[in-house]
Amino acid sequence: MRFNPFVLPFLAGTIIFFTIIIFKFYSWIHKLDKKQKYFIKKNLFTTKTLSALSEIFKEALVHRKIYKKNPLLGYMHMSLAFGWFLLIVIGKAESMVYNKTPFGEPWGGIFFRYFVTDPHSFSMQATFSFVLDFLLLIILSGVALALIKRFRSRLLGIKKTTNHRLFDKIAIMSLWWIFPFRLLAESTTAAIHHNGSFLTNSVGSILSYLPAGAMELPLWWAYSVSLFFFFICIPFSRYMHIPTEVVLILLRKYGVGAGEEYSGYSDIQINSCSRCGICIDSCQLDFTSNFNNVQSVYFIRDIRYNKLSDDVVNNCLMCGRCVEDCPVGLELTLIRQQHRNKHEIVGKHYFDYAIKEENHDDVDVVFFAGCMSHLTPGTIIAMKKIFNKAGEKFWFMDENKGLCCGRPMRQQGFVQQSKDLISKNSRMIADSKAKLLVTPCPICYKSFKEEYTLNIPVMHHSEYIEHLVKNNKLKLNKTDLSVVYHDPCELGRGTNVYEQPRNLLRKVSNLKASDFERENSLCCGSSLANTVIELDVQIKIRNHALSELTKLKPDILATACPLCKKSFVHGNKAKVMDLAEIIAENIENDSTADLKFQKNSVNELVL
Amino acid sequence: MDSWGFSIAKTRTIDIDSVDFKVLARLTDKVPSAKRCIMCGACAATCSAANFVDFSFRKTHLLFHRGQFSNISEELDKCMLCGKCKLVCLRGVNTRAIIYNLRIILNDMNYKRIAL
Amino acid sequence: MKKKNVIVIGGGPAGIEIAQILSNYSCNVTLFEKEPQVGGQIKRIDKLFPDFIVQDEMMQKLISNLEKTDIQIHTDTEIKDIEQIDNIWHLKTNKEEAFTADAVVLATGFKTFDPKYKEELGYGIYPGVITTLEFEDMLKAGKIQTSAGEEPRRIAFLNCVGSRDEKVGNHYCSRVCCINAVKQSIETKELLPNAEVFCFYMDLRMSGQFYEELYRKSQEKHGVNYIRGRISEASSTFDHRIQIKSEDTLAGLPLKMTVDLLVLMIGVEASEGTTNLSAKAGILGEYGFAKSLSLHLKDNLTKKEGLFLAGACKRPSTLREVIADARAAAFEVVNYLKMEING
Amino acid sequence: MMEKKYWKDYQREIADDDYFYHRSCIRQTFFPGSEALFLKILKNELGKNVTDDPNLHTCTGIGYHSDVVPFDTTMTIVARLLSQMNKSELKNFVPSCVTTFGLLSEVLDTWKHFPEELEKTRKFLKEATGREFKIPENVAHPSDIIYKNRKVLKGKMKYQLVNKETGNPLKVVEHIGCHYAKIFPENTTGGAEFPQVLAGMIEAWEGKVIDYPERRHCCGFGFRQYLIMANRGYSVANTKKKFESMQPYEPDFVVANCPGCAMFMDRWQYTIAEMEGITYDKNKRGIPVLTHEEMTGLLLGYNPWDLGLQVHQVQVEPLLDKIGVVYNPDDKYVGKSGIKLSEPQRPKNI
Repeated sequence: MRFNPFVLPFLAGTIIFFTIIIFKFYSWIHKLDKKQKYFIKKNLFTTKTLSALSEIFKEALVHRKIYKKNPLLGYMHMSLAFGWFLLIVIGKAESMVYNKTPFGEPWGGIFFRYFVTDPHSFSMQATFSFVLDFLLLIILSGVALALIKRFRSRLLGIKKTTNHRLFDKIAIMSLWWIFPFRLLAESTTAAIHHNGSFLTNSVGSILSYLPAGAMELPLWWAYSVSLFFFFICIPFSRYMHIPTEVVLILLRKYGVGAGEEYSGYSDIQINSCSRCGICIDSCQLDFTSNFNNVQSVYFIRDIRYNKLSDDVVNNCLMCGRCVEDCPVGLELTLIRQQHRNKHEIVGKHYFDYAIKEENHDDVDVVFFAGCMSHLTPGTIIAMKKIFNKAGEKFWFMDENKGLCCGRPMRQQGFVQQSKDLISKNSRMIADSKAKLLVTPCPICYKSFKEEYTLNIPVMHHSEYIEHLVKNNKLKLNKTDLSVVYHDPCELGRGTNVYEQPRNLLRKVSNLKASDFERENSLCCGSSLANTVIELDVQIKIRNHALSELTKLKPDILATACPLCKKSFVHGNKAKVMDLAEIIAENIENDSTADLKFQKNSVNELVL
Repeated sequence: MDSWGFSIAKTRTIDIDSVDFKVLARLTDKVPSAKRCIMCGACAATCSAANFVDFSFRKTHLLFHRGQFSNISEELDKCMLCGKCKLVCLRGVNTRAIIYNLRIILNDMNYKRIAL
Repeated sequence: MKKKNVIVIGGGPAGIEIAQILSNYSCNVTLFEKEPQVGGQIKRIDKLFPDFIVQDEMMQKLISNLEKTDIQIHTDTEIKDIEQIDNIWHLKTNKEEAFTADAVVLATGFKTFDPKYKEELGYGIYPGVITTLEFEDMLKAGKIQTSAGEEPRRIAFLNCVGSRDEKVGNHYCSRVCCINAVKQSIETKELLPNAEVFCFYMDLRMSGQFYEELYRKSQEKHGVNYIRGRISEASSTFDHRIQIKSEDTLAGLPLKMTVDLLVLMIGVEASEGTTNLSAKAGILGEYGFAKSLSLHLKDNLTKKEGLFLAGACKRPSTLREVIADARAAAFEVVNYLKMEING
Repeated sequence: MMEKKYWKDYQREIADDDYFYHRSCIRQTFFPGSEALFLKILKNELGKNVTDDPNLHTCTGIGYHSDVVPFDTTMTIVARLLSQMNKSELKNFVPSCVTTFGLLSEVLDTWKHFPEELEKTRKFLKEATGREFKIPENVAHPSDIIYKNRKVLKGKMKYQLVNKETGNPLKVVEHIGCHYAKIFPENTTGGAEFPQVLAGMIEAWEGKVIDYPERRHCCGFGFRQYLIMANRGYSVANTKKKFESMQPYEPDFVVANCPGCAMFMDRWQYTIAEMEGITYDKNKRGIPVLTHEEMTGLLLGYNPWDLGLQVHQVQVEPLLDKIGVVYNPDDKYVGKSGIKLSEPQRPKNI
């Protein structure tokens, strides 16, 4: 058993590290609810674990998602994660080949070079040390990039990096020193025994002018101590993300999902956040009105170190842009929603007022306009016209102002009261025996789709119109007007309806693409989810989005949400129309078109 | 003689002297735009809940500013938080945030919800 | 050609402006002012709405223009009698002097309503009840304080005192008090940041340019409270503060509070000079104001040839309107007397 | 700045002599001694000629103000009272009660502005009773008369409104009946805001008038309020508001010139004490309430028990001690015939 006291810090570090994370994982898994545990038991020994392992390889080691978004950043993460992983594995392999038994000293692989100083002690030693030196070089390049990112993040294409907590700082400092110390340690040994390879021998020859013998042991000590510090900091710093993400990928593969209530799974997600700060750049609150302490990275950090304040929880548009960009794929909006539900105030229930039940079994469609659409009557009139033109019999459920769909109430965390609204509306829809529910408002649409349990299909009006056009119940004529389409958050990222509106718009106009299409569409600023920002901030967000959307000077800015429409109209930089209005203006041989859909006359618009 | 057949009528007068302005400040700190409200009633007019039940956000908001906290949380429970009022407010008051914060503030002060 | 004689009655902003303009024309201008010095009612105002310009600097500009001219100015002289005999105007002063002129300009302005008629508000009875002009005096001195010399913790402004009020016969709105109340409330909060300020209004008439923005700023930046309700009674409390009783009509509940200062936004009425001289000259309009020939086209002329009106003697006006009106009146006088501009 | 005395702008003409006294329908039950005392003062102290005609009747005030009696009936009944006065060739009508005074002002003012109403009333009276009537020359309330002769009376007084031990003036809350001052302010001494009738007396007799915020607030009588039990809560609430407002000033006693005000401010203190355990005096007792005649009589040195002070709800002994009135506590419940009557069940804390 080759031993030297300098291995002790490393050993202590690993032992402490493993005990803490095992304890933490156990407590989280234990806190999972029954359904989630059942999923784990069911899928543990199935192919799912294999596909999880492949995803772990692709994501945890290669960081494919970051690579796709930002190659340089991706390489940095890959070099550090994958490089170090290989270093450990190959190091272990080398020590196994040398000891000819898999059960050598645990630290054997790590400090091999110190203990085996004879360069020819076994056959493949040269290739092993070459590979190890090569890996060390790759890792060192990663460390260099990490240093640049920390101080000149713009060079790596990131505007902002997260500011660190104490433990993060200690961990990152120790991480930066581990591999330089290994290089120096191995090189000094190589200077004495020439047991290194291309990298360590050459550095060793440089070091030979120095008293290599005296420096050797302290450097190995430094290497071991930096490993020690890094390992003990991991559980309390952002690097907890390394072990936890592995568990997260496994659980996700097993189908464990996060519900509305906070559970152990949420803890796992929170601890998988590496606080990389990518979500800061995508947050409009940051780059239009520099709110820089509410982004998901800080929100999750505040939860983890339980100093979460109301202003942070509530100051979020819940537009989902950061969820799209998060390399670890955390359900950030859902976690935020879980926290809003925590301090729910269950008020008295008032929505039980008697609304007369109506039977509409002769009707094809229930049309639910939603509260906001009552403030954009253009959309309602257009939809009525479309229904008539398509010969669809419909019941306008909330014609004289019905109940709210319940989603805005839920977003604020008043789950119980939102359930009242949901049950009330569901009963009315069910009683009406209609066959299809259509709504022009993405917020209601997402609510009907995810929070309601209706026995009839639900369609956003874009889907429904496309359905009508497909079954040529509605024929459209094309114009040459240029149109840019804005994806409402709840329609695009919320319920990923991206193509239907575009297909329709291509049929009636020539659709141009803005720089913020589909997933990374910009929020119009009027999101109901944020109860902290005031009108002035909303205007900044809207103006920024509007200037982006009108870069190509489209004749018409189209959207498919009453809230977005109202917000953009107030910005009066472009003629804004709802999808339904545009369609209603372009129905074939329709005499009643009142030519709203035309080039905007100059005085009407202040550009 | 204990039963008089009548009791001394409670005063309906708002006594500004007894209003705790620190509580009011708790709202305006969180929602500064609340101070801009001119009580025009556009919010109450467009309110979806007001179609079904006797609820005026304008009046409830005003009663808070006058320190009459007693059944405000009662009233605000009627709100569906749909946000129409915020959209039509011509003074840019963040009405929805007022409702949300009032429910929290009054809940902290545990104003018991009196049955109407 | 013989120089014409023009008499301007009233040395307020209107009188000063029209006299100074007419002096550039071929005429002798005589200006009469019953107070010891010119300047008129506006002199008591500290800063002007809506842009807080210092009144003294502003008026000094007008007065310095006047001093540059050779106009005879008779201060401390009040015109007692006015009469036209075959289109020559004969005027008698309180010092028994007589003057004649080819044209007379009435620029006798306004006076403020004496709140003693609203006894229930306790003006003159309780020291904490003061008028808007007395409050301006305090602003000029830069120190707002109660009669006992302490800093007031809570101040209430009451609009429409003596305006829009059947009981005192002034049915009209005096136009200037609402915006003045908003201005004074802001000035109060700037001098006393943690004082509580309440404005009681029936309607807040923010009709001028920047008025509404000022109102909004007073709410948002200074936290002034606005209560729609009419203070109907003020009485003194045990600790010599003022208890006011009102109703918050938007809450539909009676309201009372104790304040340290109750500032009455007193309305505008025709000054004695305006009423007497208009009556004597036969051009008396409603509420004692002078009546112009026609509101839109001949607002500076009167029924009597050679008698012109300038400024607030016709109706409550803001300073900006008064100066513009004086310039319009000057044009009418020049036209009437067919005068050329001096070489 | 010097406090302006606006009330001086409101002066009225009060008849000097030859009074035709019209007794009140409820004052005798609330304050039995007051009216007899007033007549005694007029005759013995001031040597005035006053007639106390037994054939008089109600002025219908309470009925009219409670919407029970139509205005025509009221005018005709008032006309009958006037005709009864004309019988004794007297022209100065002196209604004991403030509501009658207010009603008379209202009726006379109506006749002044609407002569046809006057003719109508003459016709009604003629048909009903065959009587004629003339408009009185002057209508004066007893408090006017005492106010007018306050200096003369001061000369005859044994005591003054001064605290015997401390020598400081007594702090007095005066409450003028609304029907006296507020209905026709120009027809009163001092107008509606600062009526001088009682204040004049108090200041003349060395007392100090308290100007508390709710000075002009209703005393809580309010015909329709207290008549119906359902409304009675409002009536008490008003009195409570008034006492809460005057409490910091620590008044020694309240004086009023109207049956309802004196009665209710006195009785409701007991009700408030019983219902809510609140009393408004420094040492947890009530604030005594006197009618203006009782106050005058006390200072003139009459025996308190002859004035009927023992009938008051709030015991008056503390006030008598302050003024220094000599009285025999044991005679409190001795009847006219000298026999000791049974003591009423007195409230424990008023």
